[in-house]
Amino acid sequence: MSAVVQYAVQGLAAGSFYALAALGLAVIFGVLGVVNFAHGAFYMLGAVATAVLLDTLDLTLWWSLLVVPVLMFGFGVVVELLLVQWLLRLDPLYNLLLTFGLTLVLVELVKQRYGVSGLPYRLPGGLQGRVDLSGVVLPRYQLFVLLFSVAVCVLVWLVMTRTRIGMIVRAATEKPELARALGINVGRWVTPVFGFGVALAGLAGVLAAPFRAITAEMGNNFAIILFAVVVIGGLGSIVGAVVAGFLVGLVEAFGQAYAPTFAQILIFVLMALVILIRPAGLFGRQEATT
Amino acid sequence: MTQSVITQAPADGADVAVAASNPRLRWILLAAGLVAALALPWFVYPPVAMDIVALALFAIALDILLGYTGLLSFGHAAFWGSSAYVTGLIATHYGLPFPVAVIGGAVFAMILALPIGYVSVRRSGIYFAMVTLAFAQMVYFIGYQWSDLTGGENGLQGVPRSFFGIEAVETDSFYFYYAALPILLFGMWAAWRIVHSPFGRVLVSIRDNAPRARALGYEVDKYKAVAFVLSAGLTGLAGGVFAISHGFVALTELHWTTSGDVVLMTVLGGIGTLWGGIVGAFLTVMLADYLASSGFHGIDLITGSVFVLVVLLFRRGVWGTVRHQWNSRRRRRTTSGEGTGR
Amino acid sequence: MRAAIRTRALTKVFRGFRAVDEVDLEVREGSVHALVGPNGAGKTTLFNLLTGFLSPTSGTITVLDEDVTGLPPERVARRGVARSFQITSLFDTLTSREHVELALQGHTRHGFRFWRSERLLGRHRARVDELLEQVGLMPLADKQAGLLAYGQKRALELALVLALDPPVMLLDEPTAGMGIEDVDRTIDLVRRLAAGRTVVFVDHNMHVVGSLADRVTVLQQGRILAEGGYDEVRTDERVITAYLGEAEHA
Amino acid sequence: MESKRKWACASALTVTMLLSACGGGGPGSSGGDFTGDKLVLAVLNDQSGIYKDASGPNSVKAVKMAVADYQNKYGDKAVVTKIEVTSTDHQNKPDIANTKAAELYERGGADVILDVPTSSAALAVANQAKNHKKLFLDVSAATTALTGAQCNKYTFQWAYNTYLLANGTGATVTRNGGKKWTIIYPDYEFGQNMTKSFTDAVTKAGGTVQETIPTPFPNENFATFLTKAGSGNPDVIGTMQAGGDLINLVKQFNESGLKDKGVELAVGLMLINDIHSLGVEQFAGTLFTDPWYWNQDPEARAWADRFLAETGARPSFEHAGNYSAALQYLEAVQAAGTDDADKVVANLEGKKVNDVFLRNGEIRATDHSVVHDANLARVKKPADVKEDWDYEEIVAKIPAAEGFPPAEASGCSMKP
Repeated sequence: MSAVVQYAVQGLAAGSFYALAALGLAVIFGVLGVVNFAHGAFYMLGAVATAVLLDTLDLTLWWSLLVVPVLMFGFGVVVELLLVQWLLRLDPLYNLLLTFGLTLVLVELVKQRYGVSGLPYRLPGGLQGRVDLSGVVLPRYQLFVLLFSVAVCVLVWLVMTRTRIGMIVRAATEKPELARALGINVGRWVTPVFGFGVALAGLAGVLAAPFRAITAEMGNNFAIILFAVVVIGGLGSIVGAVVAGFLVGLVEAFGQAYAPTFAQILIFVLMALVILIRPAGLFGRQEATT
Repeated sequence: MTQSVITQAPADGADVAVAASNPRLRWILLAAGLVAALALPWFVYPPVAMDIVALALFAIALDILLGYTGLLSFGHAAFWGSSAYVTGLIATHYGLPFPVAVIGGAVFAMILALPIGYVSVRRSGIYFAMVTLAFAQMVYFIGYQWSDLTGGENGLQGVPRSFFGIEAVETDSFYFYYAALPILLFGMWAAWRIVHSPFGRVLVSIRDNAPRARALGYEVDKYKAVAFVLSAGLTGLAGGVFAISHGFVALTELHWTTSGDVVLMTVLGGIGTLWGGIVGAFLTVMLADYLASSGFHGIDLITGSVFVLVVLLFRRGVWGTVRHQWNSRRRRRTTSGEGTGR
Repeated sequence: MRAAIRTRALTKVFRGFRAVDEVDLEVREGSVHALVGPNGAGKTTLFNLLTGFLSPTSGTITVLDEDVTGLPPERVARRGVARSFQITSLFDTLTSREHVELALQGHTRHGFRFWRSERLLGRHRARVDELLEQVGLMPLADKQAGLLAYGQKRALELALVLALDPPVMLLDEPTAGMGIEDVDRTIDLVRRLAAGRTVVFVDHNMHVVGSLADRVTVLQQGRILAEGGYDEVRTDERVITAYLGEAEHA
Repeated sequence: MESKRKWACASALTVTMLLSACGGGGPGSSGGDFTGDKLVLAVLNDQSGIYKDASGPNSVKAVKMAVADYQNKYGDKAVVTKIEVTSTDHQNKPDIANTKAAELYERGGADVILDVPTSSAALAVANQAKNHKKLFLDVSAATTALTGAQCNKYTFQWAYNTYLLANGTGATVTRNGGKKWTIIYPDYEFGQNMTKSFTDAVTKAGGTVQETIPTPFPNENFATFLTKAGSGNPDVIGTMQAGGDLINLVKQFNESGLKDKGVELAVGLMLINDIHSLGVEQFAGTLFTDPWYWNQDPEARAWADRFLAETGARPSFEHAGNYSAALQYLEAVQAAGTDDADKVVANLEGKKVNDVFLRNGEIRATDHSVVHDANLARVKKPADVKEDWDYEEIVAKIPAAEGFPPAEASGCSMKP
């Protein structure tokens, strides 16, 4: 029994990364209509920045959790202004292709600058060690990741529901026709929202730094699973992205525990099932028939 | 959600029918292309020449979906790679002449495309791209783990090149090129036939405006699925020849980067042009070949930048731009009253 | 006389908003039936429901006594219901001729013939010419739709609907954005086409409604407000109130 | 010449399809002892991808060092004066490796190809070597297939193979007290094979493998697997992960608390460059097989000093392996007096060798596996590191006879 609880918590902790990053992906998609292929690369940059900041400026994880998302926000804004915005009026596939190319460039640049083996990172003392929750022993950091990302998701949710900006973004994401009807000008929020989504991916990267290999390629596989996550959750849905993120984490963990050979395939099977039964995703808005 | 249409704005789209509008030009182009294909191995190392033509068919097959149906498949490596494996397995275990093995591979690719296509075409546009990518990744994992069959990461080695006992073809890649070329040219012809058939007309209408096509009574999903399967079959032909040409199959053929590479070729050459696939494949393969011994390391830096630049600045691609220039010059010369009639 | 279209308690709810609310509509076979109502009354939603582009939240739809509730658009189209679109909806890279050929082929299975030349479509030539002639597009037969003027596009829309030769035609604002001359020409055209068919159309132009419709159904906020002959409806007080409220927008 | 003949043939072919008329044609020999009067050593490896640091450009430099040493040693007596070293980047793509190998043999005048990381690429190159009857000295690829089912007369595996990695670590650690094992391995060919070798080695040395846990590849999250592995209270967790997955696993192992409980981590393959990039802290205490360590003895260290001066880095075993392979090839050419592949192979086969890299080395004739003593190493604690690149403590020697599979067991048959 305690093993099941342990797998569940581990699954949710692994799902935290997906949830945070998918949240960013969903918001970007909602407001810009862009599927950001480079999301995995931004996740990678978040982790690399964390490692580099520790190495050069001795910034610990606590600082990185603050600083890196801000940096990534700035980077996202630059990317949006320099590249993404020029294609917003065209078919969204062009931005998919653009961000795909951007991914190749970013990964290669990191490889050239920081090598292929990866970067070192040390966990701050306060987060080392384990906690014992009545028989279920968990690394303290894993628990931290889980609680922290749930807190971030809740915070984002509060911003989305309680602030004017949040309402606008949510309206644009989930009810575009309503946003249009209300005459909300989403235009000036496009750039900051892209930055915000990138910052979330970067934040997931910061959280990954102490626990995962920080390499140029770390975002590649992550991005593909992320796509499965948002297809499962429904691209137009903020809640869907978060829930599907945690769900995929759970599927992964239990798959690994009980059917390791099929753990990775399971996620894609789940995706196929969702498409067959609910094409718009678990929480997706039913599109007008294509 | 706007319907996904990866074409130019209508005013630019005006050249789509033009290649067909000048039959003489078309014959000249065809003849030139054929001569180029026959002459290629004299100027390029024959195995590299084979790669170019095989990848050109791959890009063309992708263009049936991307350029003519408006579907971006980011998972075509699944068909390319699985056909390569099946071709390799048939050639290895049954010792059949390679064209037979290649056809076997292509048939398998089509069979694989059936369920994947059935599920994927339920989503269009961006979703389609993501879903195909995810499925291809699934196929990749299966290839990785089923090492009894695929050889895992060691690859399927020692695929023979059996061809009716004709030794020149079996051992010399120069002659092999000419033996395999007809298969690939057939594939290209088939792609051209599909695009310029009643079926192709429906595909274009789906690309331009799927709801309208439905209102005309067309079962859009079925058409998309058939296009998907046909595209997978042609991709399979190319992948099979590629496997025989190299004499082995590696897992990279199933990897998503292979899907990305072929999308690049298609976009670079020009979406919705067919000829663009050939141009794109030529440029991409020659670049990789050149970089291998150039001392510059970091091919993705170039590939990625090219992608970004093409998408930002030359969305017509190389061939598309050339054709556009040609047509606008021609339009200026002829009087507008003639229209673009055929 | 049997009903070409009959709906029973047809309802469509979008996230709590009842766009079409318990509508019982009956369109007699062979009649020309107009749907009118202020913006947001649910006319286009109703059209989308009737043609399968939306599936209803509840209620049923029958076309010529056959249940078509929940069928996809292409199946509804094959049951003999053809529609035009309010916002011009064409294939930008195809020529007018190619459009009509495509529409003529829609009924057949020939669309799957990927091994044949598209010249096969030339078999429809006579009929294509006839249809293009009818809507006055013959001189522009080989021009790409994306390059046509607005009125020409509307005409091509009609040609497409005609090509399907449907027992039931649904026209969504056939005269929207047209100049007076074009409007009159279109009225003539629709009147000619209506012979032997059932036509349902939406239009804001009361002149069009008045000259074409045998019967008029007035929708408001997703419900049927009134129904009857044109003159009957025109003088209905509820309708006047509804339209007066709308007047400043009109 | 050759191309003219082809031109004529192919022109005929395009017209009449007289395919069979144009067969045959041997390699164009210039008549001397050396084709083109020179010797070409072609290094074909990954200069840009994940194998760049461990081998990559510095392997080319190592080969150049070998050429210089050969020329210094023989001076005027060298049988060939013109020696070229070329470098080709296979971009970690097996297709490109394959095509480039053929091109190097056919058109680049290459007498030998060296290195070639990634097993699928190396196996393809081995095939090209066989077809072109030219040499291939594999250094970086570890698959046992090269000296087993897919061995051939012209291919040698110089530095190591998966059997060595598994057997060395498995047997030695068990003998040193780690009796109860749990193995975590990536579920693909390499991982499956190594797990088999590992299990054999552990059992033979008197230990038990309680559980083997397959994992997906690539994989970021090992928490579940580690929980499972830890539940059996093993002495040692053996892992066959490599690259980024290995780092993922080690990081998560460190946090899992298993280390504090005294569970050791034994790794199949680890490269000194990984330790260098990531710091010893993460890996401290980890056991692994190192076929060669730059500070294992004064001779190795002396060469490593030269290498450092040349490249600015300490050599990995792959760099040293490339040096050794190039040097022994040149020695064999010197002895044979020609670059004729068959004669060079005859000279190499069965030779007992000692050099900077090979200790008690033997170039086995039966399967062309170059066997030699290797090391079981432990990653040092940060406090014990005395200089840059001083990361390993040699725990035990793994004698050649134990580290490598017996020749009879290889399944290699040289007959074409």
